[in-house]
Amino acid sequence: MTTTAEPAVIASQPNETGYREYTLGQFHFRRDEYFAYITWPTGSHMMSVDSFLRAMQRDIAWDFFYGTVNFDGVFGTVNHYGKVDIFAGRYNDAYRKAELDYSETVETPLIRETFSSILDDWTNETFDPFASPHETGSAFGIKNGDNSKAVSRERVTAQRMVGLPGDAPLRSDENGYPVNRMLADVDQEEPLVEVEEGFEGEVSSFNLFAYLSRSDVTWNPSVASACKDSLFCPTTEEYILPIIHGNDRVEWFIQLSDEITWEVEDRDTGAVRARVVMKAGDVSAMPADIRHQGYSPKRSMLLVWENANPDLPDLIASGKTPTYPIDF
Amino acid sequence: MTTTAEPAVIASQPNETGYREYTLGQFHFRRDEYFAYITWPTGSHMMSVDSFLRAMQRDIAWDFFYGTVNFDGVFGTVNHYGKVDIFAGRYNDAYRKAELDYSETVETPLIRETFSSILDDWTNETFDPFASPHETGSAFGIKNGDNSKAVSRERVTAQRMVGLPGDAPLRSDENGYPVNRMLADVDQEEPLVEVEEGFEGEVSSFNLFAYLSRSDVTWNPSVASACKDSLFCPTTEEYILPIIHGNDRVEWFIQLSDEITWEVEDRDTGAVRARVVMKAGDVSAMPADIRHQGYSPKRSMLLVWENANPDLPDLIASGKTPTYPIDF
Amino acid sequence: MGVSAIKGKEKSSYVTRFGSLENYEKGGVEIVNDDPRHYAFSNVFEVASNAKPYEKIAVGKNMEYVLEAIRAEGTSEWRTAAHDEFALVMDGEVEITLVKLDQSPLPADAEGSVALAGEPVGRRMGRVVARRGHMTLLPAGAAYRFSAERPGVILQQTIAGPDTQFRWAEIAQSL
Amino acid sequence: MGVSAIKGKEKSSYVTRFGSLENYEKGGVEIVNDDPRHYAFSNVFEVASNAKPYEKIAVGKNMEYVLEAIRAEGTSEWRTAAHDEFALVMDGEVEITLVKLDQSPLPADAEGSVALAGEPVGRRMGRVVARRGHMTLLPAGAAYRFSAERPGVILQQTIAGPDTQFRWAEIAQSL
Ligand SMILES: [Fe+3]
Ligand SMILES: [Fe+3]
Repeated sequence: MTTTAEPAVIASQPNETGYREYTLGQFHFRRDEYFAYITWPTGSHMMSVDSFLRAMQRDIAWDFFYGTVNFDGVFGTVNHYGKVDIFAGRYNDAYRKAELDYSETVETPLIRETFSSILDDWTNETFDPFASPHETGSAFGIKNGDNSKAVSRERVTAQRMVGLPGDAPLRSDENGYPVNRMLADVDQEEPLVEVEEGFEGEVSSFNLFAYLSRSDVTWNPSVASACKDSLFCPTTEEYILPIIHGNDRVEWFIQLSDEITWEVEDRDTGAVRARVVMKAGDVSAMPADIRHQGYSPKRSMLLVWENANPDLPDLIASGKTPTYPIDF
Repeated sequence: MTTTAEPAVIASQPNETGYREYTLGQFHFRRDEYFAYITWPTGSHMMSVDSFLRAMQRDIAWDFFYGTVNFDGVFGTVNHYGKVDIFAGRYNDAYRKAELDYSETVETPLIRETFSSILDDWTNETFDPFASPHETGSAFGIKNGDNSKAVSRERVTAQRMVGLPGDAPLRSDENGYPVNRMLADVDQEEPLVEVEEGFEGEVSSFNLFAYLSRSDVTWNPSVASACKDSLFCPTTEEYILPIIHGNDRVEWFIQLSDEITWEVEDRDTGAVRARVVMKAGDVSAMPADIRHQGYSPKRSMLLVWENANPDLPDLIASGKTPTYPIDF
Repeated sequence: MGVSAIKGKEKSSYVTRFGSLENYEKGGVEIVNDDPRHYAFSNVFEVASNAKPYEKIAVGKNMEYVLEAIRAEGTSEWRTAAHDEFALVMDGEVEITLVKLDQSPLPADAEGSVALAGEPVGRRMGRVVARRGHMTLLPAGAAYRFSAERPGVILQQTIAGPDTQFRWAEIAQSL
Repeated sequence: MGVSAIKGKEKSSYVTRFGSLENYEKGGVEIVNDDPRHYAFSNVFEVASNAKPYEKIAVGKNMEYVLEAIRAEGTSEWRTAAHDEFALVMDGEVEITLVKLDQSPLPADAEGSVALAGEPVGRRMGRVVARRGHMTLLPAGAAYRFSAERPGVILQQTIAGPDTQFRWAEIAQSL
C-alpha cells in the first residue's frame, strides 16, 4: 500500500485487473472484472461492480445525502453531516443478531476523497454510472480508460432558485444539456416574464419541466428552489434507483410526470412495509423510519422535497418528533 | 385475452411495447422496456426484466429443479414433481406475517408451456438469458425479433454417463460447442481408452473438464453421470446465479475449478445464515432448509451433486430426515 | 451486432404523461405492514378538483414547511410573505403580478403568507405568465396575485400560515 | 463506440485454476447464524494429502450415496460393486483396469463396493488411462483396479460400502 498524491487516500498500485485497491479505516475495497469486494474486521461482502458504482456515484454526488445510503442489504453509509458512518450489516437483522455488524465513523473529507478516488479509478471509459442502462455501456471488464468527466459532474444546488442571476443556470443545447430522448415531447417554451427596472433579480420564472427534460443524469435530486430549509430537489428517474435510501427525517415525493413504484422497507430490518405507486400529481410522504427504492419504467420527473433543518435527525432519533409527518 | 395455438396457454395480443401478456391461474405477467410485472389477487411485483428472464430460463431448463426457485425475494416456484406451486411472498417474512403471501398449484405441463411461451415471447434477438453478461446483449427495450434457438436449448440429461453409445454426446467444435473464452487453457485431450471386443458400451471414459470448457450456458446443472439416484450435475458458472435456489433436500457442491462464493440464507425467511467460499477441490453440503445464490468472478466449473430420490422432500418436510447431511 | 442491437431497441418516440384537472390517474399505497396514513398520500389534481378557487390546501407538511395545492380560477386576493415562496404551475395558465410593498404588514421572521386588505401599496415589480411546468419566485416582501381565465393548479412551496388548510382526513388515503 | 467498448474489455487470456495435491487453496464457511458442521466443508486435496493410498474417505454423503476422496498411489486392490460407479481424476494420472467378473460376489441389490480376494476371474474388458478431469465408468458387475505411478486424487461417485470411511470430525470444518 502506498499513499497517492491525494492526501490521506490509501490506494494500492493497480492489481492484475488494472484497478487500485483502497483502504479506509478498517474497510478494504477491491474490484475485478465483475465484482466489488468489501472486507472489514468481522466479515466480507461481494457486489456486482455495476451496482456498486451506480450506488457510489449517488453517495458521492449527494455528499452522503440525508440519512442512510444502502448500497444493498449489507453495505452503506450514514450521514452525520461532518462525519459519516461506513457500515456493514448494520441494517441487516441477521448480521445484527449475530453481532457481526460493523461500523466506523470517519471525517467527511476523508471518505469523500476516498470514495471519489474509487469511483474514478473503477469507472471505465465505456461506463457512466449516472446514466440509465439504455444510455451507457458495461461497467464490467478489466481497466479500460476512464470517464472522469462523467463521474465528476457537479450536483446542482440552487441558492434561491434556478435561473436567477448568479444562481444555478438554466440548461440548453448550448451549455451541453440536450433534451433527453424519453422527454423529447416536453414543451420547451419559457414563461413570459416582464420585469420592471430594478427588479431584475427578483422577478423570475423558468420552465422547470423543460429544465428537467434536459437532465443528463438519473436518480440525482438537485436543489432547484429553497424556502429557508425547505428544498425542492427535482430529478429525472429511469429504471431502478441504484441505492436503497434510508431516511433520517420525513421526505416527500411529488410525481411530476409519468410513474414510479416505490418499494418501502423498514429502515433497520429491511422487512417490507409498503409499496407506493405514484402517478403524475400524486404526493406521498416517506416516513423517517423506512428505506425505499424506486422503479421507473420510463424516464419520469420526480420532485423530492426535503427539510434540511440540521436538528431533525436528533429530534426524530430521540423520539421528540414522530417518524411520520401528520396525525389524522 | 385469447387462447393461442398452444393448448391452455393464455396469452394476449402484443401490447404497446410489442410483448404478449400472460395469465396462469390468478397470476398475470406483463413486460415493458425495463420491467416484468407480476400481479396476483393480493398484490403485485416488479422485477428488472433482465433478472426475470435469466431466472425464468433456469426454471424452465431445470423443469422446476429440486425445491424452490426464487426469482427474487418475492416471486418463485416450488416443484412437487408433477405439480408446481407458483408463489408470491411465500418465503418473505413480511408478506407472510401480513398474510399477503399467495400461492397456487398448477399441473407441470401447464406451467411448463406457459413459462416457455413467456420466455420465448419476451426474449429479443439480442439477448441470451443463459449467457454471462459479457456474452450477450441487453434484455431491455421494445420487442425486437426473438432468440428461440437460445432459449430452447435442451438440458443435457445423461442416462448413465456422457459419451456412452446412445447417451448424451461429447461436445466439440463440430457439433457447435467451441471452448469458452475463459476456459481456453483447459486441456482438451481425451483419456486413453482400450476396449476389448464386446465391451464397447461399458469401457468408457471422457474428459469432463474439456466437456465443461465447451458449455455454452451458465448456471445450468446438467446430468453427466448417474449412480442410481445419485446424479452428478456439473455446470459452468460466471457472474451471479440468476435465481436463489431453495433446497427441498440436501445438495452438495464440489468446486472443480476457480472460485465461487455462496450467500446462504434461511429458506423460509431469507435471513442470512452463512457465506461459503469454495476454491478448487472444496466440497460443501447445502442443508435442506436454506436457499443460496452464487457469485463466480471468472467462469468456473462446479459439480452439483444431487440425490434424486423422490421420497426425500417428504422425509425432510416431515422431520424424519434431518435438514443437514451428517452428525459429527 | 451493432451497438443498438446490443443495447436493445427503443421506441422512436415517447409520450410524457402529465396530469391535469381534466385527466389524472391516481396511484396509491399498498400496505404490507404499516399504516397508510403515515404516507399522507394524495393527488394535487384531485385536491384542486374539489377545492374552491385559491384555497390553500396542504398536500405536504414537514414541520413548519408546507406544500399547498391551489386551484387557480379567476383572480386571487393579494398576498405577501416575509420569506421567499415558489409557485409551480401544474396545470393551466396563471398570470402572477408582483408589487414591492412599501411596508410589509409582517415582521421579518413571520412564517407563511397573509392576505392583504385591498390593493397593495408599493412599486410594481413585474408580471409573469406561467404555464404547466413553470416555476415562479414569489419574493420575500412582495405582494402577489394570481389570475387564471380557466381553472388551473398551482403547487406552492411555502411555510404554513394562517390560511393554510389541513384537511388530511378528506384528501389523504387512510386505508 | 464499438460493441466491445459497450460490453467492457476482457483479458486476452484467462488462467483456469485447478487444485492438486501439491497446490491447493481452501475456502471455508463464514457463519452468520448456523452451525458450520451442517456444511461438512472439506477439500479433496487436503483429505487425499493426509490419506493412505486407496483409503475411501467420504467427503460427501447424501443418505446412502457418498462421494469418496481417494489417494491414488501405487496399485490398488481389485474391487467390484453391483451398481455403476464413476471415478473422476482430480489430480495425477491413473490407470484403470476392468475385468468382467464371471461371478459377482455380490447380490444384485448390494450397495457400495467390496474388495476381491486376489485376482478377478473373468474376461478382460479393457483399460483406461485417465488424467485430471477425466471421468471413467466403473460398470456394475466389473472388477476394477487403480494404478498410479505418482500420487494422484480420485473423486468417486458411489454408494457407501463396508470400506467407506467416515472421518468428518477430522476432515470437515467444525468452527
Ligand atoms: Fe429518498
Ligand atoms: Fe442449488
